[in-house]
Amino acid sequence: MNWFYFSSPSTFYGLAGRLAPWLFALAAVTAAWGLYLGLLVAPTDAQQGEVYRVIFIHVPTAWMSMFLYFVMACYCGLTLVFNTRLSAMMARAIAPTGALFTAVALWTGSFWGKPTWGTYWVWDARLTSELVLLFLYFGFIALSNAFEDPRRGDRAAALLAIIGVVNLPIIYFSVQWWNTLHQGSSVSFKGTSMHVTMLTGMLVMSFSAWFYAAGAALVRVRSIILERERRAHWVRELKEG
Amino acid sequence: MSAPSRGTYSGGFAWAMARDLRLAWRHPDEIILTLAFFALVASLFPLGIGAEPQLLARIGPGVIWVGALLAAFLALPGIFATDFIDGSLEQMTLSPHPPLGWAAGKIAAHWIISGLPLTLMSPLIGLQYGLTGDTLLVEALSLALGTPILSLLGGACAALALGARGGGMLLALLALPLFVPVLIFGAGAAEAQATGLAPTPHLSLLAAALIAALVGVPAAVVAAVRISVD
Amino acid sequence: MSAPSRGTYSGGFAWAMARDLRLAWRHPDEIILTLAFFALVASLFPLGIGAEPQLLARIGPGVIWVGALLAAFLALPGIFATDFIDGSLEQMTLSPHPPLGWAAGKIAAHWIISGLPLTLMSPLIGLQYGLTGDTLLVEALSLALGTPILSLLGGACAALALGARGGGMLLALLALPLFVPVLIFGAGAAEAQATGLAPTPHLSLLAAALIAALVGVPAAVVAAVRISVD
Amino acid sequence: MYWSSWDAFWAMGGHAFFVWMSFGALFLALAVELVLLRVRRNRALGDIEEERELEAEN
Amino acid sequence: MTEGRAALEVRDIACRRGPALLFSKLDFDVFPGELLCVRGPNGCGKTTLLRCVTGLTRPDAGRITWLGQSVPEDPARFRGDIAYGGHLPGLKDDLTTEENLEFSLRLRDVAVDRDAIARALAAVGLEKRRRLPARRLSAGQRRRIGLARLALDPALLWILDEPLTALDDAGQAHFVELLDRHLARGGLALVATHHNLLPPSGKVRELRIAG
Amino acid sequence: MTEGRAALEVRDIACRRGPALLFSKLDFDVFPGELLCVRGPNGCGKTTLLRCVTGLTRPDAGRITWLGQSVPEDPARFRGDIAYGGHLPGLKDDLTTEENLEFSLRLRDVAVDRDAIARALAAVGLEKRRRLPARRLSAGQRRRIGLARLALDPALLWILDEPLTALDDAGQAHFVELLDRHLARGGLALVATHHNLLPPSGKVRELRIAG
Ligand code: HEM
Ligand SMILES: Nc1ncnc2c1ncn2[C@@H]1O[C@H](COP(=O)(O)OP(=O)(O)OP(=O)(O)O)[C@@H](O)[C@H]1O
Ligand SMILES: Nc1ncnc2c1ncn2[C@@H]1O[C@H](COP(=O)(O)OP(=O)(O)OP(=O)(O)O)[C@@H](O)[C@H]1O
Ligand SMILES: [Mg+2]
Ligand SMILES: [Mg+2]
Repeated sequence: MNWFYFSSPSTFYGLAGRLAPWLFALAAVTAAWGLYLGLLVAPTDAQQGEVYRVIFIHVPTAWMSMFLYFVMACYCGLTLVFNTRLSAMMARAIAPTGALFTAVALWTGSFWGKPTWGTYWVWDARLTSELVLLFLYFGFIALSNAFEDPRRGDRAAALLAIIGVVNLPIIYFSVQWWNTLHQGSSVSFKGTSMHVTMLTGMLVMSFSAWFYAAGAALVRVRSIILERERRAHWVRELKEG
Repeated sequence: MSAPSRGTYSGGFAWAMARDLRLAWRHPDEIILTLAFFALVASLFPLGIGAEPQLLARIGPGVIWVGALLAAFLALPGIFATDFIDGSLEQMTLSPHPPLGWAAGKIAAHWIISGLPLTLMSPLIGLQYGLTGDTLLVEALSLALGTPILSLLGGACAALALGARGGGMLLALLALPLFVPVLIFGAGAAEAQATGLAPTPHLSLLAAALIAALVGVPAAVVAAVRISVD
Repeated sequence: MSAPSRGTYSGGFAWAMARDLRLAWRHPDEIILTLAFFALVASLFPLGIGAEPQLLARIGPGVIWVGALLAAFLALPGIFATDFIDGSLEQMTLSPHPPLGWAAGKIAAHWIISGLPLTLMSPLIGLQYGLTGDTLLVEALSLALGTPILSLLGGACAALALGARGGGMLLALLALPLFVPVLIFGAGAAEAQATGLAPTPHLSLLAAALIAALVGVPAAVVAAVRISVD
Repeated sequence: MYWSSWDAFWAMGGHAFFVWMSFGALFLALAVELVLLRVRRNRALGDIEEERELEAEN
Repeated sequence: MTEGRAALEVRDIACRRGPALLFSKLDFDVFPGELLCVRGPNGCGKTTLLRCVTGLTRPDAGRITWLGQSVPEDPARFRGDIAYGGHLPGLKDDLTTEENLEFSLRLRDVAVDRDAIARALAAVGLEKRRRLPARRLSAGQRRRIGLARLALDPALLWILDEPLTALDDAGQAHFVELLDRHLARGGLALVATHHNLLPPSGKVRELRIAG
Repeated sequence: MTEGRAALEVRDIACRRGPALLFSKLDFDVFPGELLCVRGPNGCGKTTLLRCVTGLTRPDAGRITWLGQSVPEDPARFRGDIAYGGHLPGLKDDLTTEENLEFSLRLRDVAVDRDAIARALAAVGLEKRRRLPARRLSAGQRRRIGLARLALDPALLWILDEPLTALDDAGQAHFVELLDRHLARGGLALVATHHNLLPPSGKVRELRIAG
């Protein structure tokens, strides 16, 4: 596959338009399957009772919040090093969805915390660093839109995103580094301590979140391309045809 | 006509230090203002939450750190924003001195003007909160290690926000989340000491972070300034 | 040539409101930034102090008030400073509209942009600190009464600090001590409620202070602007 | 199927509030995002139209 | 209108800055239909003089009379009659060209309709930049907003500091035309400038401040 | 010095701002001893062009060569050779006239002694304002600090935006004299201005940007 061919906004616009519906369809199918497993099939948790079912959205969204930030930072690296236009647009397209997943992870975590820990919020390292992640997303969005010249916003925000990557290991390892209320990793390479249905449900939901995020980012990047390339020839012809 | 200068790192560093310190010295009241702000924030708390001695001693280290952090934050526009508005930053980027030199010089000057006086003043505030001997010392030490990190990170954010709309608030959104880890370890050190634990793990983490920031951040600042003058 | 206009109070008020709200609306993200700053400051404390629920519920009202106060403070330069720098303030003082009108309009716009959203947002932060039902309500009420006072007093200080060196810090030194009484009564109200006492004395004191400020401060602002443009 | 009845399902063992607030928030958020995506796309297309008119004007 | 007698009378005005006495015992009148050019080398005090007349700066001594009435007695009336353009433009970078013009006229309590604004902007060549935030404008385009404002403001007395700065030849010609029309209608102008201003039909006098 | 061939070569430079194409496919050379005046109506893109040449703004297309070497290859060398004066003065209001001049020269890595500074300030008529903070200076006096800087900076290429703004006749004559000396020494100048610049001994060419 010729990457350079697709790294031009005009060709990528078409590619994204063709991919997005498929991604959304896959997201819907996997979501239906995952919710079926999680809500209808999986047995209850011995300690927590039924609240634990929040796990089927809490963990996928929490993972996604970090993963999307990582992907966004990679695009930002491309922006700074190669000065490519498309990578900056992709980073901008990912940020709102990343912020959304972060907010949902925080929200679901809080509503899980109330019955299990007895409080909506504690200031422990995991929760706090996740909150910082939300602010980093906000900062990225605000900074990228704070300039008259979008190219300048791209580069400034890219630098911020890269500086903020430091936060990712802090979120991930906070449960090990500090003594936290939040529970540690139960999914690891050594095997897991979970019921198989639960695990499958969680993984299926994670794939669903991934498909959704990819679809949403591609749809958004199409709008961004149109906004930016408003004056380009191919955009003009696009509408006329 | 003489051969053109190519500039030097040290030349840029010395230039920026000398100029920014001269500017600060022209109005020494600004340093006093930084300190006054610090003292004010620190005294707002007892007013806001009541003044039971145990409670105060308990929250003392944290409040001092938050106060120092906010004071350092408020001084941030002095690093680049004023130079951006009056056109000095343009002249700096067109200078033959490499940007790494003068950017580092400006950050160092910022620390001398804001972080250093805050550190020196912290024991006084600590006494007001009923902190004692060793805790005061650890608090000051943590500030001495932590405030340069604040200046460095803050400098990078200030450079990024140049020319952006949203001014102080945008800067807050960028800088404060990055300050958070520094705050946690800094306040943690004094608190550990106060509760009888060893503060060394926190302090060595701060020291490590300082070294990392010293190595990494100036380059980021230069990149940010480049983006901003464009 | 037509008869010269002598201007009106309402004309000046409407002009200033419309303009400043238009400017704010041009960048709605700035209001969001104010809120983000509020949330950030409120989150700094648990990080610095530690996160025991009782302690947090105890200091919650105070922290929320301090956060609101600092956020309102950071928005102060928007009232007069930017207009001073670009020459708009000169034009305003030379306008036929009497200064009392537009000065009041600018302060009202400032409150709508900063104080109002803070008030609306405060219950969310309160929840994070574990405050409950009635306390949240009283806290919001105290902010609704208190933040306009902050805007008024802050406006007067911002006008005084115009053109003075030291910028933000000087403003802090002027404004924050004036804010202190507001803080005490504001935080006191929610705290009284939390500890089972009646919040009404605090709230009625705040209301009285608000009325006094509404009557007295705008004239002071006008005097301060006159001094600054000279 | 794990549940004995739909009522039991909706009750979630007494934790209905917490579970459904979580799931509800997620789906609400996704719905809002999808709407915003649509709005943004329409606005982008509208802007292009406007631009073209402006250009025709000049 | 009080034709024949001076509308603006300035008597015995003096201003010192630090150790330097910029001017003192300065007397001058401006009559309807007349342009008074304030001239002198850099730093002689032209800007300071204009600001003293408007009331922005307090002179060390002096009396100013407007239409026969001492200004401090009724400053609001005087303010209603003057249009001041100083070194600072008074534009908001975030508002568009159009909005800037509209708000500056409303501040002067001048009733404006959108058409008049559009026409005035077209006359200074900004019709295509109507919707552009002022920060994007070039130095000369920013100044041209000021010209459009003068064209729409019925103020009797113009007090302008270096009005020709940054304007190209067409812009300068446009300003002279506006000025000429203003004077022909019986307006007054007090202008500090280093350029030569020769409105064809107006009376011009010079006030020289020694360096 | 590479006499005879162009020291500054600009090829095929283009810049668009929003929907407007300011200029494109612009080619020009500047030879040692030559002044290139950039001219055109307000808003045509003179400032933008100068900023593109210095590297402060990124053009949409174009190559710039300095003394036979592409600028992006060795930007430090180019920066060492140019003295830029833009719309913004780059003065610190809180530093004195003298300090401002001294720091701006040190930033250009020009070795300065106090006497030379005093003499340059005297030449622009600021000897009595040496110790005054720049915020107190008049518009023209601030500009004159820039003239003093040009007199002391050995930079080969001057890039100046509206250098005559706010200067009185004596100030303008002084600038022309400085420019003439610079050109006579083999210096180059790229100047955007609405004034007529006629340095007696230098070669002058014009670059016109359409409006
Ligand atoms: C607002 C509060 C919360 C936040 C911000 C939060 C954040 C996160 C994050 C970022 C992860 C993914 C990181 C990883 O996989 O190690 C995660 C995973 C997880 N969270 Fe939370 N969480 C919150 C509350 C809770 C609560 C209350 C519970 C349950 C009592 C919980 C249980 C879990 C579990 C079981 C995982 C999966 C861990 C694994 O298997 O790897 N979380 N959370
Ligand atoms: N504190 C002070 N001490 C000495 N001189 C001062 C002080 N403050 C201001 N000045 C001088 O007062 C004068 C103010 O001049 P003003 O700005 O009115 O000049 P101007 O005629 O408008 O000049 P330009 O043509 O340059 O605009 C300047 O010469 C300035 O140096
Ligand atoms: N986003 C934008 N959309 C449309 N036009 C723009 C935009 N940004 C800048 N411009 C235009 O670009 C031009 C920039 O011109 P520049 O400042 O280089 O002009 P100049 O030749 O220096 O003018 P002057 O003689 O007034 O100093 C202006 O005409 C401005 O209106
Ligand atoms: Mg002047
Ligand atoms: Mg220009």
